[in-house]
Amino acid sequence: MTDEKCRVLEHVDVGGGYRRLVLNAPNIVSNVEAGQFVHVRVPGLDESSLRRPFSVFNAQDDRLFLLYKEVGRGTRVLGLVKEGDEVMVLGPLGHGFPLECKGAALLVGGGYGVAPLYLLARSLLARNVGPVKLFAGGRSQADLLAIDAFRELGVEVFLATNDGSVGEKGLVTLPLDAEIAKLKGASQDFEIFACGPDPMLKAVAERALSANAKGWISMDRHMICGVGACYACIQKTVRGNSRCCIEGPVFAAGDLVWE
Amino acid sequence: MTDEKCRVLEHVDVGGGYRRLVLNAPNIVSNVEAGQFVHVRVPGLDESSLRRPFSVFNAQDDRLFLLYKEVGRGTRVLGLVKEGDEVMVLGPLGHGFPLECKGAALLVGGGYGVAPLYLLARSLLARNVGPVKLFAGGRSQADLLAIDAFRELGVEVFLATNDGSVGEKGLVTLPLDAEIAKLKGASQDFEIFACGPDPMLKAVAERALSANAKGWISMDRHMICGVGACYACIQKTVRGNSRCCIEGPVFAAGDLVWE
Amino acid sequence: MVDVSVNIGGLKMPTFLATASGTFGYGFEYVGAVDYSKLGAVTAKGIRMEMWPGNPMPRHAEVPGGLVNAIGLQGTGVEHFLDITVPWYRSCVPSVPLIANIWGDSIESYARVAEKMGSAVDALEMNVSCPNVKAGGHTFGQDPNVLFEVVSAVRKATKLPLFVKLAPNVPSITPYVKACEDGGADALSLINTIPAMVIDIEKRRPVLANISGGLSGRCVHPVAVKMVYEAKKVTCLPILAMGGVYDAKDAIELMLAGATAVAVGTSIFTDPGVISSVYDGVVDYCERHGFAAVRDLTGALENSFI
Amino acid sequence: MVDVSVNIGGLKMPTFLATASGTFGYGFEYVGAVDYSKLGAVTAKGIRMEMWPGNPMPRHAEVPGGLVNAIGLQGTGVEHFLDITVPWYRSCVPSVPLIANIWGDSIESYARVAEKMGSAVDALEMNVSCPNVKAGGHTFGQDPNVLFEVVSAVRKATKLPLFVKLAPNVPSITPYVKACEDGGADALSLINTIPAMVIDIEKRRPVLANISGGLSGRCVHPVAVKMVYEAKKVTCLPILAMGGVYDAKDAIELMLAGATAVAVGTSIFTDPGVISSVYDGVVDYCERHGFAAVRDLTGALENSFI
Repeated sequence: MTDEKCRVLEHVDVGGGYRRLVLNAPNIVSNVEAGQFVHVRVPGLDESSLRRPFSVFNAQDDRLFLLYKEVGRGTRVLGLVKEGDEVMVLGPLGHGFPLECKGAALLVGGGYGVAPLYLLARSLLARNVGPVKLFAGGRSQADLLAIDAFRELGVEVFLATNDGSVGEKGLVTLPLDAEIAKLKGASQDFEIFACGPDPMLKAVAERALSANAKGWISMDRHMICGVGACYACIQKTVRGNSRCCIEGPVFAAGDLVWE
Repeated sequence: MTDEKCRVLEHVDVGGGYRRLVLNAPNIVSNVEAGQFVHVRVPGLDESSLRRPFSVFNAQDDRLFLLYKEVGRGTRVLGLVKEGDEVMVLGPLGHGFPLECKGAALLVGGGYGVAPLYLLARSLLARNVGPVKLFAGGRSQADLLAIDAFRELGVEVFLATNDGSVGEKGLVTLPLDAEIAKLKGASQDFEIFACGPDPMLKAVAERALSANAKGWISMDRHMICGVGACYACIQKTVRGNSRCCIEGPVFAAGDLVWE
Repeated sequence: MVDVSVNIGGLKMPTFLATASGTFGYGFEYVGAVDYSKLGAVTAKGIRMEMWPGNPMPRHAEVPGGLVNAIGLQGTGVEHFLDITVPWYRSCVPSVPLIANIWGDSIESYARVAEKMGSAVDALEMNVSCPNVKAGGHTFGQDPNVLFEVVSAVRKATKLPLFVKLAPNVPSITPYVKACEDGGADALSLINTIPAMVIDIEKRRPVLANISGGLSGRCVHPVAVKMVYEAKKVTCLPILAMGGVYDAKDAIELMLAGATAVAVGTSIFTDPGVISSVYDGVVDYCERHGFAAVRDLTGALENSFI
Repeated sequence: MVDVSVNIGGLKMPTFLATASGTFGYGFEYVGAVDYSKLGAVTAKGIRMEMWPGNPMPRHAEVPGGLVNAIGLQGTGVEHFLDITVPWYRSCVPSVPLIANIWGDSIESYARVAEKMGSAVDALEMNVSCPNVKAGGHTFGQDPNVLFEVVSAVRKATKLPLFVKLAPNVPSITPYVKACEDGGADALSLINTIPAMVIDIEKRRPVLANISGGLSGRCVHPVAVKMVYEAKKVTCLPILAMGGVYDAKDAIELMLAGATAVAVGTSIFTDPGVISSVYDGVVDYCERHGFAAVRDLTGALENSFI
């Protein structure tokens, strides 16, 4: 883990309120694992503002890719950062996804929850694990991000939107349930990897547990330090109050205690 | 007095760390008198930062001219304001220079202390008062501001610099004393109008008093409210603790109590 | 139409929004820059019996998120206040009630200035954070027993609605609130500034001539919310809340925590328009959330937190 | 070469700079992001006898200029601390002294955890701002008599340098300082967080699950300077100062006000590099102003203000 001064290589609006931020971050890129995150000091926020955590979307050739949505003051101000600016990035942080997947890897993302799943897909495929399938859900078509990038990796993609603007109309658990049924019918092993809003994660975790499959759930919590020092980003688990930033953000589905 | 939303018409570096800011401010321009000031909410400072007061350099055709030096955080951040930006300007504020000048008007400015003297010169000349003479001092040539503008008004200009880079080498009181001696020798009336650093103001006030001439001294104090509400910008006077923002910034030389 | 009026300790305020003492002069200085129709009361700068010169300069220091001041209660004394200041205020601002903030250096001097005020103003607010000369510089407000005494003495001297402004630097507000209740106060003003100090490290001396001062501004807001919430739990006295109100959200937080009315203060220095924006924002909030009257916001947290 | 070492209440710190409890975990979490050679001590997160789960979520709210937190002292208990945490810290950070911050819910439990610490750590810091279950939620630190008792009890239980961390929300720090002196403390830690509260106006409930929390961050700095200055006037106990230290200027102000050493805290969250920048800036200041040792900054205001 280092606090790396990173130059902004690209910062573009990708529609729907989402942006892609590409940083030159050789130290972090050479160490990051799928599911880990970075903690960004947002230039333009006053100097005493807290950092903001972001999942790592991709890391390749010294370049760190973040995919984020404007959801508050921090991300709104981050949106003003321009190519050539310098940003302090602490990372890589937290425990990511395990890559010893047996059978099919079902990646489930809600909205910008797909962010950590792209590097995961790449990492799994690099280990010849799979097949890797993506289930992406969102309110509308604009909330389904980077789908083509997944397809280019050779990932089979299943989509669902609340408004039916693309894919199945409804929750992402619709296509997921169908696939689980198919795999179980064929007695095939699978593991589930998920990131997204809490209700989706809870639903996915329940499916993993009831299918007796491994489920890996990446939790999104407000953080202060990002390194395990402050104990602000707590998730209840079977081991008590765990820190999302260090015991997580990825937890085994069976370890999570939902409130 | 109004809090006027003003568009920036021009904002240029005039050398030596000084800048000219021109604002569209029809309300303030139509009411301002020489020696008054405006209280500026600096865009870019966080929203709870105090305003910064600036003398009015000129006011003409809806345009308000400020001449200022970067001396701290407020003026540094103000320097980032760009043409087309909007700035909240409270004014006009305070009591300016009286214009019933008998005899010669000796205007004495130190550094950006010339700022309120330009509108004063224009106002005096418009009343056919005079002659108007400017005595401008500074550390070096770069600290002598807007001299040509005064000359274009027909003001006779006397310069002094600490380093002798232009005008007399020494304090601005050198040419001032010579002029006072000349006027007294000729039994001519005069009044002195001054703005600049405290030691200069004190020296000028003493000269006015010992010459039995009227002296009008514009004090520069850190301010909070600018309108007489907070009592932070106190100058000791024969009437007790007076507020520079409302009893001042221009005081009669004989009223000031120097500490 | 949301009803914006409130009655706080017998003072009828046409709106819920006041100005905090020391931040709005004697009420008329901001004419031209402020929409007075949105104000429910003006609290004047502190007044004692006699003229008082205040502290030497410098009197203030800007700090990140706030302002440290030690103006030192400069004022012309109560006679000038009644003869000149109040009539001038009434002529400039005919429709906004005036709260006089009073102080003294002895219990007797508090009572005298309160009595002298008669009914020339609409309410009194006691500043009890100034030193009691008999108690070696301790403030009247830091000891609940002394606080009770000074409030009782002022209560006997005035029939006006009586506010007591309390300091936030206490372990628990409860004994102070009780002292105000027992002394006969009609309302509480919360909070005064937080004791603070700034040092010029190049000169190696305090920035303020008074050495230390009081911290106000945006950053004290969460401290004010806490104090109002704690006070409301132990008293039925209505609360006029102030402390870092820069926008409508800040004001609404204080009202939900238990305040009946809210004052803007240090924020006025940056933006006199804060009076309009806070007023408009609170009214808009009431409309959006179905509150027929601003007074219904007082203490209107979800049941479990009341 | 400026001598950066200080001795504070018997604790030899290789540098004048520490970390504040609760902001730096158990000292090893920031390895890789912090230059530990610039630290004179690490103060670990609060530890009591038994495991403690801390507060429910949410545990923090960002506010302008600061942070309100109610983590609630989550911790694994002293045995795990001594068996696992301290050895791991010593292996990761071999050369920086470790101060254990301790707390309890009774006077006896404070003494027990202090005794249990033995000499495994280099000093103890008492958090006296947690509730005394016997006193209905009042904190140990809010009553000078109780404070004296708990400090005395811990003093008897340990030979380690003993720091007591005091709360800033008091009318006068003097009786609390005296209680620490009389109880046998070796040093004071000033200041703890300021009680504060944030309300979500859309949900009409407190943001923190604990309802209220403690304010820290840049904005509390002038409050810390004032408290250190006031404490220094009445005690010879050395002071470890913390509260809003974001740059070297902030640290120097606290030392000029009377602190022997300074801790960074909330600022680390934004910038772990603050440890280097504060250290470097203080050393540079000493060089520029001709101070041979950082310890010479302590109370080094111009004569008239001492």
